[in-house]
Amino acid sequence: MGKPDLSRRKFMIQSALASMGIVAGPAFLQTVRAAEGKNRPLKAAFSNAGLQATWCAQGKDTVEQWGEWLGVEIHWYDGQLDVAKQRAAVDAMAAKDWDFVAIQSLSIGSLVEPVQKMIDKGIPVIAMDTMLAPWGKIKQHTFIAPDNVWMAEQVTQALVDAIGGKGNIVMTQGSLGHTGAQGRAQGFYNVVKRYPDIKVIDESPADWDVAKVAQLWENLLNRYKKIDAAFFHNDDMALAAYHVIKNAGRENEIVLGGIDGMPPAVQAVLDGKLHATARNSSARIHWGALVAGYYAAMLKEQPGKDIPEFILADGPAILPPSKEKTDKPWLLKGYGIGAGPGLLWQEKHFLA
Amino acid sequence: MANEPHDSPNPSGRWRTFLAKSREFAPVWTLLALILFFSVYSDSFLTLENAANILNQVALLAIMGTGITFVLLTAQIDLSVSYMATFAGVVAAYYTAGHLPQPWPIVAALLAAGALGWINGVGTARLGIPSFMVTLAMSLIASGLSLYLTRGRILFDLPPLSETLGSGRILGVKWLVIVAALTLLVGHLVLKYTRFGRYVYMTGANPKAAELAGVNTRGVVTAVMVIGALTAGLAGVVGIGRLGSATPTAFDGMLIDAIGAVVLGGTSLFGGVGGIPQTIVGLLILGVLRNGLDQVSVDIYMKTLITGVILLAALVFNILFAGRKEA
Amino acid sequence: MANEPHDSPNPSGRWRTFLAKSREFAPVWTLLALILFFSVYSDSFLTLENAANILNQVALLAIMGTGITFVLLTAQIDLSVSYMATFAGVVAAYYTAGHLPQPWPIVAALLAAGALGWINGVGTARLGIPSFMVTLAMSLIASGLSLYLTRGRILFDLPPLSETLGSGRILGVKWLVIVAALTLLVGHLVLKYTRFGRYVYMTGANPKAAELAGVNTRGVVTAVMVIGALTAGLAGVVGIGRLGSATPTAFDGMLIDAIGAVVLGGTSLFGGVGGIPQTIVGLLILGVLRNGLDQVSVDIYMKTLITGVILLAALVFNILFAGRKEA
Amino acid sequence: METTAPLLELHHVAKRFGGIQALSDIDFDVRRGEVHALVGENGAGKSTMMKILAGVIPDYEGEMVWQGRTVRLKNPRHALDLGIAMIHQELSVMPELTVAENIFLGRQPLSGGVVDWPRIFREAEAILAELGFAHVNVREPLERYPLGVHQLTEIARALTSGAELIIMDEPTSALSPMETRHLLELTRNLARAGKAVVYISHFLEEVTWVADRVTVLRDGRKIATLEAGATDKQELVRLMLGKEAAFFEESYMGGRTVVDRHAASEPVLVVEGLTRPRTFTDVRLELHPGEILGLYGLIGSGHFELGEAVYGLLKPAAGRILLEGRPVGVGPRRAIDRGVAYVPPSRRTGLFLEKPIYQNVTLPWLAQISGLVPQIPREVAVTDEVIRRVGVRPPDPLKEVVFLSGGNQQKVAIARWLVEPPKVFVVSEPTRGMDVGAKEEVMKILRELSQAGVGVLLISSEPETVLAASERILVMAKGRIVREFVGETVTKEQLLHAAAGELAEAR
Ligand SMILES: Nc1ncnc2c1ncn2[C@@H]1O[C@H](COP(=O)(O)OP(=O)(O)OP(=O)(O)O)[C@@H](O)[C@H]1O
Ligand SMILES: Nc1ncnc2c1ncn2[C@@H]1O[C@H](COP(=O)(O)OP(=O)(O)OP(=O)(O)O)[C@@H](O)[C@H]1O
Ligand SMILES: [Mg+2]
Ligand SMILES: [Mg+2]
Repeated sequence: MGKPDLSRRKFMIQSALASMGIVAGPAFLQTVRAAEGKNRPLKAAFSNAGLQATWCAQGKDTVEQWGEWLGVEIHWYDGQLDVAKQRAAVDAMAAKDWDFVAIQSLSIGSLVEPVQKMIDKGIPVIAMDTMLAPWGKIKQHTFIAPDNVWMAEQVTQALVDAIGGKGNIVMTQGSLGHTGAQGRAQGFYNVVKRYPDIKVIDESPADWDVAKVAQLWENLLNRYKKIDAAFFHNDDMALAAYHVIKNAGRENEIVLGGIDGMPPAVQAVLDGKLHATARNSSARIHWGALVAGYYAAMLKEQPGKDIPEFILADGPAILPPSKEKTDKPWLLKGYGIGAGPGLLWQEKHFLA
Repeated sequence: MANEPHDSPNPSGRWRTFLAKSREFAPVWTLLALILFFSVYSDSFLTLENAANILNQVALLAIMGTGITFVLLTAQIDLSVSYMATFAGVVAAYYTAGHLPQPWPIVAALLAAGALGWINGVGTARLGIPSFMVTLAMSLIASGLSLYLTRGRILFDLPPLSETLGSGRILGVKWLVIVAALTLLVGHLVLKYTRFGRYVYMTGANPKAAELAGVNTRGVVTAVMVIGALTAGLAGVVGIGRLGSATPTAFDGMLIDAIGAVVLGGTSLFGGVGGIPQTIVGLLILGVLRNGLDQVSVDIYMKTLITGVILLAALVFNILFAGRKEA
Repeated sequence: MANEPHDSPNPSGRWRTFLAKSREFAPVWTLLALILFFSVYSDSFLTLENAANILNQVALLAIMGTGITFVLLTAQIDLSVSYMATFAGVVAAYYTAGHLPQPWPIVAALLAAGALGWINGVGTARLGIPSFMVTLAMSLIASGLSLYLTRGRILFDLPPLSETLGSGRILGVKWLVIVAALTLLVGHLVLKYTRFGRYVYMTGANPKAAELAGVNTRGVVTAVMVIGALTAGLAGVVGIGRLGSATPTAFDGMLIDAIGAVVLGGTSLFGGVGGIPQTIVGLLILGVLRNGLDQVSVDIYMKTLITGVILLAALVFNILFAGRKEA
Repeated sequence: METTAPLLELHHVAKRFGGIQALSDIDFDVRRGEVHALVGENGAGKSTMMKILAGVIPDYEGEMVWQGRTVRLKNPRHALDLGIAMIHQELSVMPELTVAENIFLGRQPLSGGVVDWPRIFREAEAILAELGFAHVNVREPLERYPLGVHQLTEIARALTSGAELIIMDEPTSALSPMETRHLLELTRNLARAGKAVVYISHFLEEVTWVADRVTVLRDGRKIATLEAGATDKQELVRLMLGKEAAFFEESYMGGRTVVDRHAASEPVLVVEGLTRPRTFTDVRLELHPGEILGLYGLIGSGHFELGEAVYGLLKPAAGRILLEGRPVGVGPRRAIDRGVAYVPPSRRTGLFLEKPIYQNVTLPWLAQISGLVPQIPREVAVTDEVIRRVGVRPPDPLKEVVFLSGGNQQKVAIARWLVEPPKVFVVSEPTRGMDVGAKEEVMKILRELSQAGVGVLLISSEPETVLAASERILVMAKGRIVREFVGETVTKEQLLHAAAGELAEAR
């Protein structure tokens, strides 16, 4: 990818700020420009759950692109999907000096000590996706995250609508100990409990493991002759299950929904394989963290004063284009077109 | 060990033979007991469809397990098999996405796995590094290569052959099951009816004596590590077809189950004892256990616990039939 | 094995002694080489602070590794240690949240781990089930219990003692490191300077001969499995203090590193050879390797790969010093 | 006699292990059609020399000539390919595999490219029948059979290998006299058929009977090569030891007079009606303090198992074992604490080869020697004393057992029980693999122990061993005690007769 020209870069920054709900006054822009001129690249450290996960990989690419645009040197500390390994990585991170750091914790509370050490050194620490510690236990700079409950509610609602409010539904969970999964389960229940004719027939966890999903779903297909809908805690699991379901020739019977809105899943929605996914914007959270860190480092934004303690990285459910034909498209969700293609474009350009 | 008294308390020849046989077949009784157990507790368990299901589910483990049987028979271990499977799957998908003509992506995948297996073998047999450590390092290398090739993404372009073998059917039977059965069969024939197979047993039973009998034990160990890697690679190539995608961690989690199934069947970690028939029984025990628990309704928070308890019960049951062995 | 020729090419006595010594200390040279390597490639590596960091990071592994050393010395294995650690941490937090007065939650955690270890021991030593399988089942049981107690939630109420030992300092040194050092020390003294320790080695070297010499080998194996579980429990109780919470999978991922560190140091999986000093070196090698790679800038997608390659290089390096052993 | 050129020659061969010069400047040759015996003390270097011939030790000094061509063997396969097969002193069998497969280790016959199992079983049965072991089921794992069968499979393996040169390193150490006799005849037949055999044994009778020539080694040097017909045992012993020596086999050659001097005293050990299926039936015996009771039987007659039962290793189905009037109970620990000591028939079973001698010796006595905390210097001092008493060479308590020669390993197994003299000493095959000098030393030790009041149960399948020290002799066959010799003169032939009835003949 070639270097974008200056005006485009400005556009990017502005749209970034706008979409984060921060009113960017001219004074701010002036300072930002001045900072650009300063020529000292910022040094930032990021840690994520594990690059084996598509969501994290997408975030890393985003941060690197935006870091290049903003002149921030990024150092990556991979958690390798293992609490102890992430702790060691963040311990190593804390032994160095940074302009700011951003961390997606694998497990709430497991990184408190090194994070506290960095905060004590005056380094702004931005939490991404998962809380670093229960509220109040740590003075992080801000927390940028999706709303798991809400995303799950949207997708579940879409599934329930699609099957007409009654039938057998399956929820395939992530790992039971994962707070994101717990939020998604909560959102699922919030919706289904309002429909007495919906029966939850299975809610086994598959630990985010696609091989386990295949196994579990072969068994479910055998055990239940009628499954109307299935909600998955992420898209990877939904797509793996789709494959098994299709092999069993039951893809028309079961309506599937996932969460994350990663490109393959969005494409699957467009192709009609999945009925819905929710945008859990990896790119958005990551560049959001980068920009927040940038402001903290360059303009000394103070936590709780200049920047709120929580920034929602919201995302709508991605549904297929409406089948209704109407000359009043403004009355339909997403103008009847569906958010998919637009989202794909944004993802390709590290925006969402 | 020599001259050790053997406790065969019964004098009658026929009864003794029966007992000895039933001891040898202890895992089979355990398997039957498990099947009985789940048949009582679930009405969807004992169906033809579910039997087919169980076979599908153990098929990948069976392919890997064939290689692992060879490895364990020589008293080595391979902790890298599941990561090799993932890696081979990634390679096959990566080159398919890169438009290498078929079937070269699959050939590349198997070659790549074989090459890593050869390094395992050289490290173990020539350099004398404990296979536990070489293959541990190799698991990092294979897993690292998967991550590096995919850069964390999921690959959806698969070789058509993988798709067919992983998801297709022929005459109503899954190709996957046929591939697994053939792999086991070839493994069995090699172990039982070729000199190489006998060398594998000899090397595991007493490496020093095998060497004195003229066996190139280093060569055998090297070959066995390559076989372990190749079957893992095959499992990966077929497995991506089953999952419909290649992810950078797709089969990583199968390691313990794959080795566990082989050991459960009765192949010793200390070499020389066991074989493919044993591995098949072990695979089925594990397959029935995992499948059965999906067929009964249990509190999801208790499922792992119950799996563990039933597995432990099965092991104890096994011993009741087999009689106590050396600790 | 007997009468095997040994290649000591050099006739001079002193030089031979030196060589022999350097062979025994091969892992130490490997460790030094790794330290040198990272010192050259990173300026933040060779600092006092980072040294302290490495010690912190291997402390939990060291506590578990002490027990694993006992287990491996008797030619057994314990695949449940890391799950036991998680379980003990969960128990301690669970009863703290349940307002059991201190220090009873910690006592309960250790007792619970010890009890599971005892089951491991009975299954292995009395019933003769391969320890690989018993402890595999036990890993599911321990893990299932953790999940069941927490119902998947994270527990934040920790015993104050856990918090102190896990995160506190005394005279600038982390309690965690002190606990680890003491565990290793006690382990070393027991292995080297008690009768029981000698029994552990002899049981691993030749169980039949040990039995003939009057050693209660079943008792030794049972005891060793309990020790493995207790140190794992201790690691869990201290570990939750380090992490600030107890999650139902907190330490599960440490299994391979914990066993790997012990084997890396030179303790044999086949029993009778090794000890705590070896384990310490193995722990440090692993700690330096993992930490060092966090200190140098590498393409993060290559990190796992590089870790594997350096580990493999270290193993080969080790062998160059130690001379080839039996495959 | 230079009818044929030597099949194999060694010129100036030397080998050292670390500080030990195991062989120096050896010249040696074997011809087709001869049995060439090799004798020497324990540790003289016999096995080392043969391992060089068999490709097991590839790094040595000097030259080896095979059929006129200089060769340097790389590994055992190389030797086998040339036509050199060896029966190893340390059994190299695979107990988990079937008897048949053990015989065809490494050269399983093929038919159509696959292993020909029927042929393996057929030929295995044939060769075992020829060796007088028709009752062995070749389809069973070897581990179900006693040590003698293990040794036999190795012999059968070498015999069927088609090799030109067959090396036998103490092939008869676990065989009974009849089996030995079979083997010796087979060996002669091999030579007659044009093969060459190198035969190592500590039984000089066997040597003089079977060999055409005898080479004597001492301290790694060749002392002499003699025509077997022109020498005798006395001369061989003198050459082996380098001095005239009391030669213990002589002490009973005319038969041994056994006298029961202890019948009046309270027995220290009483076995009453001991029965165990397939092992022994209604065994009764009494052992008195200060007595050496010989228990003779052919392999498989249950006498070794009786020893195990006394030590608490085997639980009888019926009957009692009383030590000083009380049951000994189960398990070695209790037996040791009550004053029972036990040496198993196979040294591999009882020793920790990779561990230093002192740890092997002191393991049963850790509590007594140093309490809860082992004190190594005291252990070493205690060990030093006992291994000197039995004459372990080299007498270095810190040396690992694996580096000792076979006979010296056996001495370590005995030395362990001299730390605290037991009340009852059960020794199975105490002199297996020992040279004549060492055998006499062990017998001396047993006699000394008995004079100090220890009751010794001397169990063996070698008549010489039983005759060498026993004051009373019991003979077991098929799990029963069939004969007691007391107060009479017993000969080897009588023992064999008693043990095997009409089968027995002097070899
Ligand atoms: N692998 C080895 N390492 C060190 N020393 C050895 C080794 N093998 C043999 N020796 C030593 O070499 C010498 C000769 O041993 P060897 O086994 O050849 O004796 P041997 O004549 O066969 O005795 P025996 O009659 O007891 O079997 C002994 O001193 C022995 O301790
Ligand atoms: N791996 C082996 N090692 C040694 N002997 C073997 C081995 N496998 C089979 N045998 C022996 O070969 C004999 C014939 O084997 P074969 O497999 O033809 O018959 P089998 O006893 O019916 O076995 P199976 O039913 O398992 O095929 C058996 O009696 C067995 O003892
Ligand atoms: Mg058959
Ligand atoms: Mg010898």
